Amino acid sequence: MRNELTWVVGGQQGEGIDTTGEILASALNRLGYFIYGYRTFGSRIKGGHTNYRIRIAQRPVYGIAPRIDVLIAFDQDSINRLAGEMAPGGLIIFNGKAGRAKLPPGAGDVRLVEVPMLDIARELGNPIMKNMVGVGVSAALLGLRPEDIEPVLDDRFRGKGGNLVAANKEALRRGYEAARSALGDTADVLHLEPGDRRRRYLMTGDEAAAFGALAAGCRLVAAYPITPASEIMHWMVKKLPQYGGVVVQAEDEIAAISTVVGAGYAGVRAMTATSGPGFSLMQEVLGYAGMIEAPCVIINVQRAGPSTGMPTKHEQSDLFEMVMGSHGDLPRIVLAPVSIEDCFYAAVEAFNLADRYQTPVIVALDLALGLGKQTVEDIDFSRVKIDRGQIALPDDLNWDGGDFKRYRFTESGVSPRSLPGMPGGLHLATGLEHDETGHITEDRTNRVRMMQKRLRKFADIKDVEAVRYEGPENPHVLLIGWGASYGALREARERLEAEGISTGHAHVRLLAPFPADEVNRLLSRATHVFVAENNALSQLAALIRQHADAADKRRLRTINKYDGTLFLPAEIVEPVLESITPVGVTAKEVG
Amino acid sequence: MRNELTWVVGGQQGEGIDTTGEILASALNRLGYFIYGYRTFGSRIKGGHTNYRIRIAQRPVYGIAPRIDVLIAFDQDSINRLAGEMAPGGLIIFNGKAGRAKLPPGAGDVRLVEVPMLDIARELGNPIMKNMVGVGVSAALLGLRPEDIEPVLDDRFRGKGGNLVAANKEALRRGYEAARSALGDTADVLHLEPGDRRRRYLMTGDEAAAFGALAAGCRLVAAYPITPASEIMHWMVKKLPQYGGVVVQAEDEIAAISTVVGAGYAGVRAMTATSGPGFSLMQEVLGYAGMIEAPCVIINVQRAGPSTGMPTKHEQSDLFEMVMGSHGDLPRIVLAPVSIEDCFYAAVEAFNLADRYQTPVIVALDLALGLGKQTVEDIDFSRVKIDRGQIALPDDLNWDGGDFKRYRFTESGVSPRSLPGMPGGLHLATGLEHDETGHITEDRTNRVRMMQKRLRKFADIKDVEAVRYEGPENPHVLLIGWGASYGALREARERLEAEGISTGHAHVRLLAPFPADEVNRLLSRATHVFVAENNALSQLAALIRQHADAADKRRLRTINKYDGTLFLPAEIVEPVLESITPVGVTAKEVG
Amino acid sequence: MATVTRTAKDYRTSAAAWWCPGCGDFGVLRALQEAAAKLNLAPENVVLVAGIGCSGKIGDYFRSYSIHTVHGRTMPVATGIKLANRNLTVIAAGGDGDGYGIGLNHFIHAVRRNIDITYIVMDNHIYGLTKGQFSPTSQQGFKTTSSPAGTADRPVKPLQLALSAGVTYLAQAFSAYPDHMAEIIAEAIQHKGFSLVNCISPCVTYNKVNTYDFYKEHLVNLDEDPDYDPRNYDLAVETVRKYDELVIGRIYVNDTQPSYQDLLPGYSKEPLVNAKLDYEPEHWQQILQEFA
Amino acid sequence: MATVTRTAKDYRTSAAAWWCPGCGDFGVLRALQEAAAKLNLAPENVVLVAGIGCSGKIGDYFRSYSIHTVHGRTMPVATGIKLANRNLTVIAAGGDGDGYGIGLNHFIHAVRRNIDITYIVMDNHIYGLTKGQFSPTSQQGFKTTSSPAGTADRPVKPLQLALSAGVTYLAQAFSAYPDHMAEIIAEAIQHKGFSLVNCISPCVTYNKVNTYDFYKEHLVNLDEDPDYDPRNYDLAVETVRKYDELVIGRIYVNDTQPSYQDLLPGYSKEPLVNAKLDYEPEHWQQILQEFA
Ligand SMILES: Cc1ncc(C[n+]2csc(CCOP(=O)(O)OP(=O)(O)O)c2C)c(N)n1
Ligand SMILES: Cc1ncc(C[n+]2csc(CCOP(=O)(O)OP(=O)(O)O)c2C)c(N)n1
Ligand code: SF4
Ligand code: SF4
Ligand SMILES: [Mg+2]
Ligand SMILES: [Mg+2]
Repeated sequence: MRNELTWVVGGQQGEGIDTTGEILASALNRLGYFIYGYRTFGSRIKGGHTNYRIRIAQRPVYGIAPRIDVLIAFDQDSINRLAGEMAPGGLIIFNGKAGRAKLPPGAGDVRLVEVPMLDIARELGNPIMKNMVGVGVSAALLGLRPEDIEPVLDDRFRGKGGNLVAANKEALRRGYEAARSALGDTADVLHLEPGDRRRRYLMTGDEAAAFGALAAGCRLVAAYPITPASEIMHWMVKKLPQYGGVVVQAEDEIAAISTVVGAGYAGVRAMTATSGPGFSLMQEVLGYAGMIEAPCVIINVQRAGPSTGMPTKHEQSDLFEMVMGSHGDLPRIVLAPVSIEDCFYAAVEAFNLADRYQTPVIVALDLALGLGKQTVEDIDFSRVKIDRGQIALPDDLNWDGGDFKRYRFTESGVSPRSLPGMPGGLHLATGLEHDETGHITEDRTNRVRMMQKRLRKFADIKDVEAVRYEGPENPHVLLIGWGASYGALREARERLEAEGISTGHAHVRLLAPFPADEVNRLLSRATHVFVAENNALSQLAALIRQHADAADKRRLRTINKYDGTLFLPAEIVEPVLESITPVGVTAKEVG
Repeated sequence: MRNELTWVVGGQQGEGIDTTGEILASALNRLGYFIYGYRTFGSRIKGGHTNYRIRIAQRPVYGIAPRIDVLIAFDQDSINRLAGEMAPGGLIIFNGKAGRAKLPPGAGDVRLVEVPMLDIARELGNPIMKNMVGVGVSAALLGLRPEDIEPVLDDRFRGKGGNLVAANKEALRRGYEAARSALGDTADVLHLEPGDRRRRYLMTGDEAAAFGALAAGCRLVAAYPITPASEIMHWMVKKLPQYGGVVVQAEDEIAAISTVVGAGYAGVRAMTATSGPGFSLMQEVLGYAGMIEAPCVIINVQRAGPSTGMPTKHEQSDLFEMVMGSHGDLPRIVLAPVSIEDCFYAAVEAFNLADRYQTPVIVALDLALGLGKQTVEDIDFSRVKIDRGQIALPDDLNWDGGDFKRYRFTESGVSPRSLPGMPGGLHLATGLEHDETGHITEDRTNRVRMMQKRLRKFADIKDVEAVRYEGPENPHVLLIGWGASYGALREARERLEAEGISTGHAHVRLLAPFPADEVNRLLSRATHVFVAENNALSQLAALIRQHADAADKRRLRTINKYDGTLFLPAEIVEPVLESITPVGVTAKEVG
Repeated sequence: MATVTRTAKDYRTSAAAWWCPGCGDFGVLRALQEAAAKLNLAPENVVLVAGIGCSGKIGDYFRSYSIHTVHGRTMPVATGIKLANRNLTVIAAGGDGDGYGIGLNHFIHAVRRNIDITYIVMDNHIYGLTKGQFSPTSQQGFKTTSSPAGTADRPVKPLQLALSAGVTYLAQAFSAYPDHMAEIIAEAIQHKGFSLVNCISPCVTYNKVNTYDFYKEHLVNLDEDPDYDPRNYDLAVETVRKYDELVIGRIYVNDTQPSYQDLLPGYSKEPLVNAKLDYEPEHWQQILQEFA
Repeated sequence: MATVTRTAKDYRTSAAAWWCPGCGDFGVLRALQEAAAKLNLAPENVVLVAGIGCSGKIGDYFRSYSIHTVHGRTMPVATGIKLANRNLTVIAAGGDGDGYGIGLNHFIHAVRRNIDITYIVMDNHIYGLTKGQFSPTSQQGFKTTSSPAGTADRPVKPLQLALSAGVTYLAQAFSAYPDHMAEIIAEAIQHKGFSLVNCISPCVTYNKVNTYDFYKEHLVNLDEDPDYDPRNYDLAVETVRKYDELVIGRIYVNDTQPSYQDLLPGYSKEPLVNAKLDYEPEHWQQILQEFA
């Protein structure tokens, strides 16, 4: 019986492979397992390899595991690609006639069993049912019963015709039986310890962020479709109409952010969601939002760049642009959630910060956070507090018809804003430099004061969790990362600690304004520091060096991965061990 | 008799004030003086204050001087704005009736003389001639004769009707005489030492950069008008047709850079010129150029940001975006010329680097460099060597119809490119990740190799002047700057040396890839380091800290100015003196 | 409040208009102020969304809520504002470069969505603020600083484009006739759906071709033609083409098309800015169950 | 060289087309290959400029110089290439989202410049590659992942827009009839000036409304109408509107307009890529004197 296990299904795109994964994940979630689900797919609609990987555990898991225990392979290609990742003693279920499948050379100690899943589905009259047969097979392998899965089918296919539910249940059962008869009890070692059947939730980071935005009072989304951010718009367009809100599918990303800024200026909480190419297009208007001090939220779900890059692959390489893009001296807030659950909270926070500081706020997701699926224990909705910041009250407004000082010089730098429709609050909002009333001016003294006003608004925000730190006060090794690498770094820390190396893990959550003091303090207490990130230019390390004196090159080493996949814990542990052991240093110094 | 002197003319926009300045500057240039001319203007067409400032010297000058010796004021507003900058004993010539002009309180030891320049022009039948009258007045003050100016009038008004030349000469003479009679010899102290009448050239940085581009073989310009970069397009559109070339005024900046990338891909040296807002719009296509490895040149003439900011005001605040904008890990080259003359050479270099490394190259000007006018001794055209980099020769190409390896993995990272039209060179150029032949792939190994190929192409270019350094080996004080601050820093260094403080001046010319070793070496040899820049976020200092270990916060101090005007030498000298003297530290630590 | 009557003066700000003497934009400003007075609009319920250009400065001179966008983005900013508060009168104004050059894509898409905003283009056939380069509406062969030998580009035809994009209110007016312009702008504001008023607004400084005199000579006023029916789309297309767009008056009016706001599923009938944001945790708990 | 005759096969690359079985884009690819063969174009003298989308992948399958731009920018990239080497045959191809959504501004401006390129829009009324959101040409009320309750937006009308922008060659073709499409594409390529071939190219995966059957039933072939005269602009406008754009064949052809390249002052008659770049220092010294 297993406490933890990784199951994968692989096949061709457009054949419903995802469904297999999603149904199994849902069922497992309901049975009380903790899930981390991750889809590998390509930028095409039908054909080409895809796989869905589920890590199943009895305790929370935050990332993928290195080894596959069970692989349901709908084609030889899936075996070729994944056999190398199989755990010793792992099991591959191959769809098809006996003797047809081949293990690639060097696949090691792996058992290959053939179950004609497609044929069974054909017998049932619908080849696409092979996916449900695959779910049945999986249930058998993992020691579940068809009844454990059926409620998910009820929910999923209900209302799409009674036939469909029954047909799917039949496929499920047939798969289950086929596996039982092919394997007998020879695979019972793969059975899972029973789950606790507690109610938990399974969601992607895109969904969590969208949900957070909705709960935070976001009522307008303007966006342009792009992988891997479209799901945010899709979720919102199902919900917003119930709240009177609106989703505008804009003609491009420039229009999207402009619409959001217009709505934000007029007092509605609004956001856009995009990925690298779209985010690059938004740079000019991002600066504009900063200049007119309009609250707005931009979710950037990063993917592999530069340019169109690898649209369906994970990367964390937009940090520079998020923190330092757009021309001129532009302050902005950049929040990077550390987990799928945190995407919810970060989205809520983003709207509050945007209103409180009257500024654009960027929420930095990455593909693995956005599309990865994870068990969330619960969401604490009492933490959803809506703070609209300083909106002018009637008494603040100039009823005498004089100009309202929309950009009043205040100590905090934040000035109460009026919204269109408020008598007495008339003013000009312009991206040109302006005086307190908004009128355009190039007066030198005003310029300096207005710049300083904008710069001081949130130079030292205190009300944000800036770094999530786990570990001892003065660790020998400090691991630093951001975004979806949280899981790998967390496990790497556990392993290093298990090896007797005192290790800390700092996950940077606030990228701008950068928490220089906090990071500097952490750096100065550690002996060895490693920054692990999914990019080639060590962008987080560069940012740290920009701000923290304790970050000299010799001490700050970087671990980079930019092949489109997530870190595995070993990919952190190994370079750390190699480089802190006197013999041979391989982790790269910051270049 | 004076070796050096600052002359200013001030009045309302749209009334020809510039002409006064330009004609006088031209004449002085021909007489053998060194000129630095700088226009202050606003973002409107007619009305509003404008002034034209000329620093006149017997040795090269690189920036403005703090004090005005002669002011020709066409209105009271000019006096109000500029009287405070007058040198002791300075002279203001006011246009108008005696007794009308007022010196603002505290103007100090300034002499105000009234000459009815407009009335004289009216008498001559054309009020706009007041500018020429003003030139005549100025000639008298500076000890020049009308004949010294007349050749400029001949050149300027020739072909626009013989009448015009004669009328202007008459106005010039009348102004000259009016000033002589108003002043007698009481202002002879302002007369200039005679110039050496050697042939020298007066140009703006925009012109120098455009000229450099033309000489480098740029044959296509696609641009969208924007202050202060439009002049580059204007100059090119006059010249390119003579070389068969073309200027496309695009519908927006995205189209402009896309057209340039298309032309660069097809083998024509092409560029665009823009300023902050346009540069922000170009971010996506900038990354695309990097990904398809298309050579292209972007001149970004910076102005005060963020957003529309102050379009006619100087700033150096696009450094972050130029060096770190666009999503993904995008290598690019950023060159910042150190003087107006250097704009020529940097443009030539940019085209060679773009071709040699098959990459976008950004030439970073700022408003003061772009629109400032300076005497250039000569241009060494023998330095214009055109290096088209690796263009495939027929033998490299695949005549068998197989795929050409456009993106061949080479040691240098640069792969010979084929141009459309070359048989055997067919390939796909795409912003998606691709293999050596250009076909789209997400293969992990290929991805990493392709990223590394792009990143290593010019990670350590050696063939560029990266830092211009002037001063002793181990200075007590090191001043660091970039762009148009060269003049102020150079003079500041001279003054500090004169005070007995050993001072070095490093002007960073290559912003990306950053010359880390060179800068680190300079930093580590100095006791105090000051980075002076025209922005609020200390962007160069941040970049230095990112790359150089010797740049700890305590040692690296920043001097920032962001009111839209250039540094004056004293604005560098004073904080340096204050902060290296034990009592009281005012220069700001990097934040 | 309902008894206040306003005059054009009520829409003047303290800022002095800096346009060159004689600039057509003065006429547009005046017409807009008069139109607002005619409709007795409360300034606080009007948002003027201005572009970047000489024209865009109108935002500093018209007294209302006023927002000056970046170059070319009036349409999506106005869309965001209108959707945020459908009770506001949202008027966009900007130059021909702003609207038909860099901003043309947004313009066409705003037209086809038929969002209820009024767009006033101050068309001077030139880039004024950047000192006289040719614009998308400049005629072919036009000589400017960026086309010293004359342009190669054929001009865009804004009226024809708007018609083919499905505009529901289209008119053209001329700065020299601000009263007529005011009348049209007032009508356009009242139109439910997207309205375009292309205002011919000569640039006296940089455009020596498209002058007041030229237009006075050539413009045909459709409002004075009893045979012209602005509800006839085909006639509009034909007429605009026949006169090479040198017409003023109501060109096309269609009030049978619902506007974008009325078609958006679930979109609040009340101003969205007043929507309830705070819900009890229980409410969100229910939604959370969808993830179980 | 002149004696080589090519067949469609000569324009196939080694990459296998990954479109979904039945995708309309196969038909467009085949038609383009046949058109190229018909004209016997040397692949090295052709540049295919592709957009981003399912459609844009055509650049990987058509054997020629091929450049895949970023989303929406085929027009200006193609313009740069054509101006760099006027002897090349420059063909742009991309989706309806690419061309009429994000890229619409560039499209209109390319049309009005009449630059000599051929633009093939693979119009499936959907965003295919991003998995089925509505596109600018989707009909009003269309239900998709991004419009589960149906769209509020009215569609753009590409043919009408192109006509009003002054297109000089306009045709529409249908993927189900690749021979007809090939004929048209070949003609469009030969046209001097801008040519648009809007190719109706059904998405069998995400668009269940604009299907092959729908089009087979509704499309009217103007080429088969002896009374239709594609040189008559007014007739073209009227016809396209009458059939709500559901026509195929030559819609409008005007070969009296010089193309952009022929109007650009001083622009080299020879390919610009071959222009002399190196001049003696003396030459530049002369220009330097202008600054004296
Ligand atoms: C992105 C961007 N590009 C360029 C500019 C420079 N710019 C300011 S106004 C303008 C065009 C003005 O033309 P138009 O819109 O016709 O307005 P007009 O001045 O003629 O009223 C341009 C190109 C800018 N502000 N932003
Ligand atoms: C700037 C940018 N925004 C968004 C995307 C994502 N994207 C890729 S293809 C596409 C649209 C595809 O639609 P269409 O052009 O009609 O092509 P089709 O797939 O239907 O052939 C989008 C939005 C992108 N690549 N770049
Ligand atoms: S330049 Fe032209 S458009 Fe601008 S204010 Fe002057 S007249 Fe008007
Ligand atoms: S999704 Fe549609 S457009 Fe894309 S390949 Fe499949 S059928 Fe063609
Ligand atoms: Mg204009
Ligand atoms: Mg499409």
